[in-house]
Amino acid sequence: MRCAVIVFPGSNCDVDCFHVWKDVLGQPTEYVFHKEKFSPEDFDFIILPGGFSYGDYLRAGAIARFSPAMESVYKAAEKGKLILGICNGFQILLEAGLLPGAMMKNRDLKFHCHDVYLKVGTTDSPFTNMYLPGEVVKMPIAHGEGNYYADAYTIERLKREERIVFYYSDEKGNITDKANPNGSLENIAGILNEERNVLGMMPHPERCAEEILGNTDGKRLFLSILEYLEGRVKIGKSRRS
Amino acid sequence: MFNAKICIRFKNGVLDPQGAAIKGALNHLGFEAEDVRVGKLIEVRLKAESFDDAKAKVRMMCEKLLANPVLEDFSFEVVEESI
Amino acid sequence: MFNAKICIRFKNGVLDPQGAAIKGALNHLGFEAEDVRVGKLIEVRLKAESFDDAKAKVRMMCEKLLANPVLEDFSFEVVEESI
Amino acid sequence: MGKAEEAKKLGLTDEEYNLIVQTLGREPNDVELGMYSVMWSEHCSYKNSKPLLKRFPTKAPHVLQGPGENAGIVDIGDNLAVVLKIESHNHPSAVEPYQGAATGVGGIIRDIFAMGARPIALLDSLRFGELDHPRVKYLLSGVVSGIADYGNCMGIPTVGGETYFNDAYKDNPLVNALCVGIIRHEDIVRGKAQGLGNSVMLVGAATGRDGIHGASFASEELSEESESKRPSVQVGDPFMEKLLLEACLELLKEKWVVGIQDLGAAGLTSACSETAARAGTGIELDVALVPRREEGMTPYEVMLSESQERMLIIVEKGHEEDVKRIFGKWDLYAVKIGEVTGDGMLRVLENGKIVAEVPAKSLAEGAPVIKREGKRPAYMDVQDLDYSKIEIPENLSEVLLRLLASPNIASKAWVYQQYDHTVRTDTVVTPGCDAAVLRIKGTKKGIALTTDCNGLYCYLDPYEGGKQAVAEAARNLVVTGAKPLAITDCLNFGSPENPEVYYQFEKCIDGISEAARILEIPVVSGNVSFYNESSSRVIFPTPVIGMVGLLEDVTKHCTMAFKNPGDIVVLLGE
Ligand SMILES: Nc1ncnc2c1ncn2[C@@H]1O[C@H](COP(=O)(O)OP(=O)(O)O)[C@@H](O)[C@H]1O
Repeated sequence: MRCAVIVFPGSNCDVDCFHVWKDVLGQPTEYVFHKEKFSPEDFDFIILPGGFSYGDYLRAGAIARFSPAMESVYKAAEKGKLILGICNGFQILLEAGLLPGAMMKNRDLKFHCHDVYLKVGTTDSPFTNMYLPGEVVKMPIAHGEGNYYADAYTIERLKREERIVFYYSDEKGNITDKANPNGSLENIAGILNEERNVLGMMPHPERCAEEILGNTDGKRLFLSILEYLEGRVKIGKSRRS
Repeated sequence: MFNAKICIRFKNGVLDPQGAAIKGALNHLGFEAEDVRVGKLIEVRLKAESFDDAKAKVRMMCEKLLANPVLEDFSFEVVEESI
Repeated sequence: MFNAKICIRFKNGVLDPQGAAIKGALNHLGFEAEDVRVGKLIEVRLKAESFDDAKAKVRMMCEKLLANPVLEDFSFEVVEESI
Repeated sequence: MGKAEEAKKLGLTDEEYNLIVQTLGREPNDVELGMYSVMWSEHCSYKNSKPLLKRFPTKAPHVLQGPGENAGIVDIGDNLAVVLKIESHNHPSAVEPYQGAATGVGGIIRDIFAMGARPIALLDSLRFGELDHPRVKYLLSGVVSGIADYGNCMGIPTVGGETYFNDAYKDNPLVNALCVGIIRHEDIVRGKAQGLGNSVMLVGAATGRDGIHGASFASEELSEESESKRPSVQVGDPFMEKLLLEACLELLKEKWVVGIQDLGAAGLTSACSETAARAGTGIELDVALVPRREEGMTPYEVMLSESQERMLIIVEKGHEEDVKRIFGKWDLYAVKIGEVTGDGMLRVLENGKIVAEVPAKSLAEGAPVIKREGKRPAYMDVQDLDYSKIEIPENLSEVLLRLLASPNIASKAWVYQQYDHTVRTDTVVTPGCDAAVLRIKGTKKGIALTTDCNGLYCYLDPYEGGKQAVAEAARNLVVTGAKPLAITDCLNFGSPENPEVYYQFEKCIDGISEAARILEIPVVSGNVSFYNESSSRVIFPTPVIGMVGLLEDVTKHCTMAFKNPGDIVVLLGE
């Protein structure tokens, strides 16, 4: 299944995402430079990788959304192609309006790089169908602005439509303030769009997808995508619209 | 040439972690700060046809790029540069 | 109660990478920005005996904590809160 | 004021000034004097340390590049090599911790990609005063976030380091950063300006008045005056550096690139004179062609500016447009500012008019070496600690808890969790162990990295302390399963003009050399930082050892945690 990894000038997890899809999963993978456009038919799956797209000097992801490649990403999203935004990619999806809400600086104003536990909020998605409902997984985070904010109405909707994909939790799956590394509302670590084909998440599944790195919890996210794209799973039972 | 001074603030109700940290530090130093809010100050020197044109442009800049409407409000002043 | 509006700016000659990045983005969007400088806006609500006392306190806050004298200059306005 | 007087004010001695007059056959003008004063400062010329540094063992079959270039290079097989270098940014960090540390990281990263290598890891070795002083807390948090923001934005994992607190470093913290890169043998480039008529191009950030005389600033002790004398502080722009990195690595794949050099201390003056001196050529450049950030800059200011995130590139004549195309892709400019000449002169023009003309070799390598005599410090003879007289405390559990809580022993997670240490997905052993281990994708191999030094030991006995630093670093690598390959060292000391400090310096070097020779680990690069003192105290002699080792099979690495109940525990050694 053909994957595009979008390269913004300050992307730095582009090579990591490329490596997972290409070398770990053995799928065709291409880089797309932010100045290029592409057609929605060119790829099955698009990754907006982590990094500091434009230095993140104004707000993380704010400038990236105006790039030519993003025009193609909008079109692909509309056509139902899978879009995965990781870390800075999530921030870009928010700024671009492909996902609701906004990111603020972590509440302690510090960058956080460490493993966190995540409770899987829904397995009814192209990205999480290989996880078990309510399962607790471990993934690394590495960000300074992962403090998710949205108004009460949006949060309510995200919950009702089961669009919160990952919650920061403790090892047992309790969603507590202590387990919240950045102050994110409702301990939100990742959310889907209404159509469930766009996922934004702060943790880095591509950094925990190989034995040698000591953790493979992230690999199942990519395997889920492959399962879905190859037509082995259907999703949509959570859709109430 | 025009000079715009743009202030970008968090909306009411949005928690401002930087403001809270500064308030704590100020009070620790013995100042009696009741409330601290941190925002951005963006100063832009720009070309425009007229004063009204400059104001319209600055408003567009804020709406399109400088402020995030989910979180932030903006206000600005524009002055014409004396030659 | 007094309200202070404090502007903190980089000194002249100090590189402002944020400003440069924003200028690039604005021009890319078709605005003709000649120069962009980014600073901080800090709004403090504080107790003070008098208007002069409030001004003196705000100056001290800036010097001791809010501005980094190696890189930044500050300016501020204080108004008394109408009750 | 006479020229000789002015030279003195800029930090040149009478002897040095006379040598300049003799070399030029005339009095230098202001621009030339400024250029000499920075290039002949301790920071750029190593005039106090050069003869002693020759004592290090630097050769081994696997050394592809020893000291003298931007960074050292060692072969790791599979046609791959590891590039490494450590550098200090102590004085800038003492004045402005955030930007000082950030620009230190930026500088060391440029040294690595100036060799053509992809930077893959950073380490930081930090020393501060005790944490009960508010200023120390301010320095610590500023330094750590400066390193974090720069390295994180660059996408280079900071995988290890040291953090140590002692009041010896209260006024003068140490901020050393080490960068490691990886490169294929055929891609190695060097900082040489070869080929008459080839173009000299400047790329990256525009030039401002930042850090003029920064190199001289680093070559003086810190004083009350430092605050006011300090050069305008350099602000780091990691996003610019990320663009520069990608553009340079793309450029360096081309055959027509002749040389590349980063602009660090002493800016254009140093980059031009060093690249010309290494190749035995000259460079003629016009400062009017240098893109500026500020108006009204003089040739003096342009030549001495230490604006960050700039590189000098030498390409075959006729390829200027190709360079522009590659940099344009990354929205960076590239301008031709001059060309390589055959007369050995660094000739600076302003709109075609000569404003400075000096032999490049004399600038880059001509500073007279200073021979100094060390004197064994008196304190070394009054050490009379008798272990038998130390009473054994009653409540040992309490003592243990107190020890564990002391900042020097306690976990450094507060520091390294602010650093992205897992980006690039190569970090097999993350911070918290004895050494970091990285896999090398596409091979079975891995490398292990560490920095070590115990300043107190070096103070008590500089020779033994130097030996110990090498031994500790080697042990930290070996316990992960790696074979030590090479050393990069950062020698942080007080003023070499103080005979006791000079003694410490000489003995530390001898100790390091002895251990390196016995363990067969060559020194391939390094940095000297003198004048780390204030009016009230001199730092402990602190020769930080950065070391890289090789694991033939990275899956066989070892970590320090106990694994299973019932496993046997053995204590090795005497
Ligand atoms: N400034 C720092 N940056 C990154 N990692 C650090 C830093 N300081 C300490 N560490 C990491 O913390 C761990 C413990 O450090 P340290 O206490 O110096 O180890 P030890 O004394 O056991 O060699 C190591 O893995 C080290 O790399």
